[in-house]
Amino acid sequence: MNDRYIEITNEEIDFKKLYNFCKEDHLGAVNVFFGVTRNVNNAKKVLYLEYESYKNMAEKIISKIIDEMINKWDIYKVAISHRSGRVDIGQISMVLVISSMHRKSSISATDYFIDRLKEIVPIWKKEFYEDGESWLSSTPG
Amino acid sequence: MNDRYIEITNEEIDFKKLYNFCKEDHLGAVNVFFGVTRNVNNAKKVLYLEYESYKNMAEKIISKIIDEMINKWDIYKVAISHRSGRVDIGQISMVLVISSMHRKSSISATDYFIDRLKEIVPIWKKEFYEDGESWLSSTPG
Amino acid sequence: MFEVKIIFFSILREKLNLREIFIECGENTSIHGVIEILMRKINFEDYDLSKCMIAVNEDYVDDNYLIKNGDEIAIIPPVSGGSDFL
Amino acid sequence: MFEVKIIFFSILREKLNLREIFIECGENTSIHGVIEILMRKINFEDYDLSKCMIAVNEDYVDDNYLIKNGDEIAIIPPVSGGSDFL
Repeated sequence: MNDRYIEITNEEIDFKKLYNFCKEDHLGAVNVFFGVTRNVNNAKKVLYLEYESYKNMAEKIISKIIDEMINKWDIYKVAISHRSGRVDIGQISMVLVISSMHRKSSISATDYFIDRLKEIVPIWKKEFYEDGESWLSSTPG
Repeated sequence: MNDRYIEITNEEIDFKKLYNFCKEDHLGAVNVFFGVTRNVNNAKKVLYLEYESYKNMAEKIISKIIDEMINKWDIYKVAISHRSGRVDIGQISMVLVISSMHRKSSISATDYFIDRLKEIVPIWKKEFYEDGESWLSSTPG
Repeated sequence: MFEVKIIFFSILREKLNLREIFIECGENTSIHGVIEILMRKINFEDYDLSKCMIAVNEDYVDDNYLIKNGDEIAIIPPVSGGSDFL
Repeated sequence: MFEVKIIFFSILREKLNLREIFIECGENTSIHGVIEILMRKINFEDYDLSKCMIAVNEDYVDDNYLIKNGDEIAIIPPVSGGSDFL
């Protein structure tokens, strides 16, 4: 499928590669969402975090979500990269790029993707604090 | 005001500068919208385009729109760069970066900004075709 | 009487081949009045000025705004920033 | 009778100190049946398995799915990708 690029990676995310994958000369809109590792969560100082994933399944489920998006909106290409392993504070943990003719579709689809990511994509986050660590559970929001 | 960066520029837009302005270690979400020059509009082949702006006023009105956004959503920083002068096909004509704790606010505010941009910011686009040229008027959508 | 500067942009600037002009007007002239003076001075052909917004000193004003000495009046045709991505 | 592999992730993997196990089960065993076998074999302490989703061969299935020889069953605790940005 030439309309999507999906990766779960241990390396720093290469935004430019994702952008270039999605950009086409007949498209006017490219929306990019960056998820960034925060230094605080629930009023606790976070030192770094680790993502664990069920890699093959995560990629497969992300592809299904993209199918859902393409059914709902007139979007053109989607590129998504999500980190696994250790991610330091301020580093990018996820990049989602969606291109479309009209900006409403790529913006709405971005929102939808993240909702679905938090529901069904088998990726888990563990936060490390000065005094311990904990597995997170997606909270509604 | 340290919460916003606004420019109308004749130079290529420096995305990294805008991203770095908005990113903070306590924020989890950065949404970026790229407007890209399309090679076709209304079924006509576009060779390149030119933006004209009432520069000082455009920057002032953009700042007012950002005030509106900050009143409506819990967003943290906003950086916007819009091209003026000639822009070639496939080049970036606008970049809007919004950072927030939660992604819903930066995504909604992105959509809102573009609606308002197309209503009241004094920037005009002229398209150049093989057989002529024409000033555009924002169409609803 | 005083002089105010009026500036034109984009399609109007090109159509009129005019970037700015100065017109004279009296105290208590409204934007509405300025537009009337302008239409007597300049041939706008088929261009419908009523679809333009008016800004004074870089802020939008309505037709009742009373101009003051030194005001910079801009005629703002329908804008089209962002029309690449609708 | 055949063997199926069951894999664990994140909080469960750490709690059980177990990445995967193999269990034996008969023809026509449902996911529901597999979970019952699992709970007899393993002490999940206070962990409430019912909040997990179940995947077979990398697709979510419901409790009535009948497992086949060679199936890879994954126990999926509530996911938390994207919880950085809520």
